[in-house]
Amino acid sequence: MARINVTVDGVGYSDDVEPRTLLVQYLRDTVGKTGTVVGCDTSNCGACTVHLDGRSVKSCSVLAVQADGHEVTTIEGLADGDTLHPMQQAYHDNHALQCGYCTPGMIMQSIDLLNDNPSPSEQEVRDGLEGNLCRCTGYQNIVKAVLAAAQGGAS
Amino acid sequence: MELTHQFTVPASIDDAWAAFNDLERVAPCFPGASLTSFDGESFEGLVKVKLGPISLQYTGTGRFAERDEAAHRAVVAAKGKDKRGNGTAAATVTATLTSAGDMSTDVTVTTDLNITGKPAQFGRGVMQDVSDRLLAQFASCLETKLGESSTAEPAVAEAASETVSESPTAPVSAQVPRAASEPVAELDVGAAVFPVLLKRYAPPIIGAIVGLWLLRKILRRRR
Amino acid sequence: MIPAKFDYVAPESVADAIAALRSDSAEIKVLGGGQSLLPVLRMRLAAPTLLVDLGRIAELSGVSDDGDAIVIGAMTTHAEVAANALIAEHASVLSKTALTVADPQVRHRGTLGGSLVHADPAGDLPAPILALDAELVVAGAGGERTVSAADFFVDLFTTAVGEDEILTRIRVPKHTGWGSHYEKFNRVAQAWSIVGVAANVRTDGGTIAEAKIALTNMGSTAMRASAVEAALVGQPATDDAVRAAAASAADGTSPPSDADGDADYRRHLATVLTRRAVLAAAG
Amino acid sequence: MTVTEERPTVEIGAPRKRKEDARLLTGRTRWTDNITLQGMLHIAMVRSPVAHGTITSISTDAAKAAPGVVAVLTAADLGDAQGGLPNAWQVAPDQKAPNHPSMAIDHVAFAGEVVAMVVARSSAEARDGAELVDVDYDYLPPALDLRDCAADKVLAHPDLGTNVSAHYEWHSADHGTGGDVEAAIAEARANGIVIEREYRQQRLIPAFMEPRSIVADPTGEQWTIWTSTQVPHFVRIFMALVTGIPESKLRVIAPDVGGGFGGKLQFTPEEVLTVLAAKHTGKPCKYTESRSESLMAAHHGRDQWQKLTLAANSDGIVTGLKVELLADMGAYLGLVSSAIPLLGAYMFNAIYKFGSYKFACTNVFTNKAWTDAYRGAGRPEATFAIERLMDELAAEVGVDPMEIRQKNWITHDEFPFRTVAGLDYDTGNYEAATDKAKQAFGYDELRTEQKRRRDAGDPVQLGIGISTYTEMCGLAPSRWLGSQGYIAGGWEHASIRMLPTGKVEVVTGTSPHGQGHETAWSQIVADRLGVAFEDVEVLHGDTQVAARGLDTYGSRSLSVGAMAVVAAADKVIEKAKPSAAHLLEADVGDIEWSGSQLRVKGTEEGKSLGEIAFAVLQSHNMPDGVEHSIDADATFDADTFSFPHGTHLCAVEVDTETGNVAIRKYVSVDDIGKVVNPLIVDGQVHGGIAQGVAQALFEEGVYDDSGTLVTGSFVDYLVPSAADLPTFDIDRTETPATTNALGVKGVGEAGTIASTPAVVNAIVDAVRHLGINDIAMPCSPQRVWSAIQSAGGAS
Repeated sequence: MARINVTVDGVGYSDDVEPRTLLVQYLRDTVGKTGTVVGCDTSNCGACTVHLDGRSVKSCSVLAVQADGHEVTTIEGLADGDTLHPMQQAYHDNHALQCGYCTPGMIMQSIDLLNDNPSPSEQEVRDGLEGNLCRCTGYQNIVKAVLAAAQGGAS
Repeated sequence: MELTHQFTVPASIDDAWAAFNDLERVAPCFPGASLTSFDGESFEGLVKVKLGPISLQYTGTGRFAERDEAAHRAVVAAKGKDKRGNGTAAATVTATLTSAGDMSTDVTVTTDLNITGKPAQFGRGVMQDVSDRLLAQFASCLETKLGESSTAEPAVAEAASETVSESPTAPVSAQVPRAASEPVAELDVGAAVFPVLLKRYAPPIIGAIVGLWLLRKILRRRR
Repeated sequence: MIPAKFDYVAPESVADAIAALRSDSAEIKVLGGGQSLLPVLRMRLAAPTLLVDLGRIAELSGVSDDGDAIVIGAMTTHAEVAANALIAEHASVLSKTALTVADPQVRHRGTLGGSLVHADPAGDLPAPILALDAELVVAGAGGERTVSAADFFVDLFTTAVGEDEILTRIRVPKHTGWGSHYEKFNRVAQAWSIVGVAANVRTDGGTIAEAKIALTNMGSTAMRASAVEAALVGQPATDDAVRAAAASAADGTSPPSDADGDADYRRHLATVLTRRAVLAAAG
Repeated sequence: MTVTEERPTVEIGAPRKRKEDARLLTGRTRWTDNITLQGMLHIAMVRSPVAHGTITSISTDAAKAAPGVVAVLTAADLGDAQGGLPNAWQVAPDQKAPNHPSMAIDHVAFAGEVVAMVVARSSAEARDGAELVDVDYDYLPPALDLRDCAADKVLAHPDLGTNVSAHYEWHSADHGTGGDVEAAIAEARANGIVIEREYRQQRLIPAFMEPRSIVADPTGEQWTIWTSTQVPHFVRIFMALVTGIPESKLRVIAPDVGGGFGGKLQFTPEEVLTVLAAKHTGKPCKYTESRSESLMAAHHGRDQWQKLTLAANSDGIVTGLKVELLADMGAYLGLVSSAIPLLGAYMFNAIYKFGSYKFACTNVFTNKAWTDAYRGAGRPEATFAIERLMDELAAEVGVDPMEIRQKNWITHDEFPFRTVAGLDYDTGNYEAATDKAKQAFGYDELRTEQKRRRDAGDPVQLGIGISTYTEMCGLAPSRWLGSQGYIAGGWEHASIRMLPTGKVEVVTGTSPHGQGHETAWSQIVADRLGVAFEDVEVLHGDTQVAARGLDTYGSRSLSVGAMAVVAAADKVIEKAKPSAAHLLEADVGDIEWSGSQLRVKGTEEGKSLGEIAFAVLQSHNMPDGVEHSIDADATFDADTFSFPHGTHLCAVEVDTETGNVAIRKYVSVDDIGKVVNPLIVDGQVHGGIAQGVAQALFEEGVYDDSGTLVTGSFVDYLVPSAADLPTFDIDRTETPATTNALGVKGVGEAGTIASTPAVVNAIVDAVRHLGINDIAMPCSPQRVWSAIQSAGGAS
């Protein structure tokens, strides 16, 4: 067991974890952040995307011990009370989700994308989401939502 | 998948057959393997395979399906499984030597290979290619070894001298090139690596199976 | 899927890392960015007894100017490489290639050094390293040694880095003013390259003065397309001239056959992609 | 025939943003894997890596001794308790099927089959333990090649004696719906055109994003089973039948379910095994599969060889179509595996008027994962075949592929129309949808550009693909299903509970997993009962709440499920009338529904349903005989299918130097009848098209010659990302269905059915002048390039 100190969605946690514990398992099983989900075992699908010190990462490909001393933001840390984050709102407004399983990771990556490039072209949005798979939407409304969020200054 | 490799060595068929059976010389072509038991007809062995980020450990059993000195033909059937349940492997390896003149022998090695589980599941399409490449390396190694049969040097390995004593008609067998460690290192499947990760998880086992076969022969010689 | 159990150390210096690699744990793996290793551990295709995490060694990250070269720490991430102004100015083929690796999240974690030591023949970064004639600094118990890119990639997933050594930094000679392009061909955006071509070209008044071309996934390691390079020098940067030179792109290669393409297809692709890469680099 | 009602609608047709989104956007979700119970144990499955073999020994001692392991169970431990998994559709009287145990007993028939399970205190410990289960196999030759298997060259189940599960045929001459197809072919050989082709429908994997997960809780009086399924009601019934647990003691809940696409239309071994593990340990047990397990062991889709013979006269008027299929069932029959080809059997004639038609199919076992429903289920295969053939016929006749379709399709004034396959199409307007699509596409301009680029020998060639599809959807009329050998019906159930605070609970038997029923049903009920959209709560997916239902698949939820909701709403109004009459001091006969109130005829005086519900709650002075509830439930069974249709046009650019295909433009005009929520409909079309494009270009489940799935992760099973797909330009025409009161048709599968042939037709069209008339799916760059090389190279 290793002791780690991690800030998740603004709250500090101190826990003993096995070194083999993946960050996503730590978030789900120990911290209870079940909004972040696992969709594959090869880091292709991006469903587990969270922000680590402000940059998007696939939390299935980071060990919890690697996050020691760092800050994690999950889908559950975006909204301000009942007010959705502008990216969440854009997804809602543009029907950018159906089953919703890829949505947490997709939103976290979309925010990172706009942090990097506040006014992307459609192709830049598509390329920026290449690490996140969605089986429901054909991505069309996701792309639309991210472009709309960019217009509205969401990041 | 069936893979066939043919090559010709500059040695008589008897010399080549003997050399071929001088496993102390050819065994280094198949690193990573060790025998855990042998009862005369069947054997058990262990093969550790390290493929870049991947490490697998197969335990296997095998037996001589056929060994025909007159026809210079040997068939070994072996199968094994990964110790962490990652999959199984089985192979039937047939080696046939044919005389192609006084100082020339054609060698055909046919391997019918069946690999299951994760190394196959995550190695789309690469298996055939990599297996083929491996066995080609094996064949090339054999070719080198057997071809050295006419330039005998004093034995440098304990095992080799043992072999000589058992097989006096094989004068070529004692020689182990001084530089052996280098070419062997090139073929060191155990240390080298197959395409594995996420793109191409490859089949270490080919070398392993053939390795088991050769080791089994070593033991035969030592009986 | 969850990895099998392992011990974990995160040394804060290169010396401590090397000491850890020399410890008597049965099977030791180095954890760089982890973007290749962790999926393998999750699949349990490997079960190391000890993981040595280089992530807390500050000296392994960052990019600096060293006169005629730039020096990139091995733990510098793909995203940092792609965004770095020094690299963009003096080794643009590396910036451009880094941007094509995997996807943004992987680029935030994956490291240049990790990719190079992993030495996947379908990995993109060895090609620009070859095309820049970079030097790789490897640290071991006996100190540091420098290996040229040409000698670094030994075989499939095998480099000149020993089991108790680590790659610490990459020294890239400045290719200021050179044109560059990485032409990557794959089936879906985050897939590995079927074939990739890194072109690093210096033109002089419309004529190709120097060309360094490297190929991805055309053999067991990335490799330079020497015949193309020789044929390009002195040629005008026109479609016809480059097409003629690129025709020899597959010379001396031994590409794999897999579900994405057989060897013949790859040899053909190499010629087409080389032409496109060189024209884009020279244009 | 029902006539579509003309009612004022406020909500129906409005682009309402979804109610479901709030929890999904914020991570406040209830996926099955999120459910954790006190004392819960975790299961890891040990799966056979061998495709075909016998188990010679299983050693569990080391696993049992491993830290945290509570139990290790093999088939020997389970004994007869595991029973066998059901097949619900007998397509031929002599249909054969092997016993399908949840855990292999001694024979393994595909790589991925469960051979043991480890139950432990944590999922990591369960996985650690699973590695220690030592299983030995004797290899049997794997039966892998579909055509060889059909000829019984290698047997997938030696005990069965054959690989053929069933053979069935349908011929228009036998049903009076058309002529003799052999005669038509003979005539065409003599005086017309015969097109003969073989097409491969490659194996696909549904690849829903949420891996399957099950939690079974045996504590308390009733079992509670959470499972990531499309069909909780089926799971409840079959779990009772298989395990012997009384149905009344089983509560099955499908909480938030992350996609299905037919892939979760199944009663699975893992569901049974999780219950058996919970039974064995007396503790709640959870099983969550990994992605690689999901790809290997959840059912696959498609996988057919299609042999097609099309007869036409020299003008290109089709006189007959003969379809001979081999359908790969995989190792076992799942719930409706056997009927997937059958669901396509009546659609090969598509929107056309054919003189004769014959369908024959052989269902074949192989040593691969079993196949079953995947989005479209039989109909994409049929549509692909006919739409590809129409292009081939056009090439043969020497006319534009659009013209050949126009020559043969049913015109809008010919509806209702009985097809050569015996289905009655109620409505449709193929001309209107096609005209609209052509205009949006710039069809003529693109044809001009195509010619220019051909003439110039451009290395990048342009191709145009057409797909004018229809589908039968809204599974389904119970009588029809019964006639086809299905054991269940196709009706749907709903109930509506009027709460005294004015809120409305709508309980539906459908089980959405992304389709937005909570929103759409709210819109429908809001209009029907004159309540606010926000006041409607839709409940589903819990057999204790929605006790009756037949769940969600086959684009049935709106055209069947929502019709039950409508019927229940109408009953509520009727049921409220006596109470309203009492409250308004009027005769029941004088009470009428205003759209928001029950009123005394000819007055403005009325009571809303909420007011009535409150009065009924009080019941202080209700007359005798009035029920103390105005809640109602209702069922709906369709008389026939609905038939959405549309025209999809795709332009691709084929790089003849590399074989790469890029979609340049994609236009669809779908006619799905009345639209309840255009946002949701657009989303369904986008996603459907994407999946169909993925079949054309990217996806294929590939087995090697040892029977290992080598596309066993998302590295090799190529689900496209946003960067791999274009924007789809979608539009609609609206020809209301006449078979239900809302005039709706269903949209869940339309895009998938339509898009695959549109893309492949476009690719072939781009290179047809080089001498190419087919490229196998998925049309990878290597395949396209190789086809060009074989045809003699690019111009």
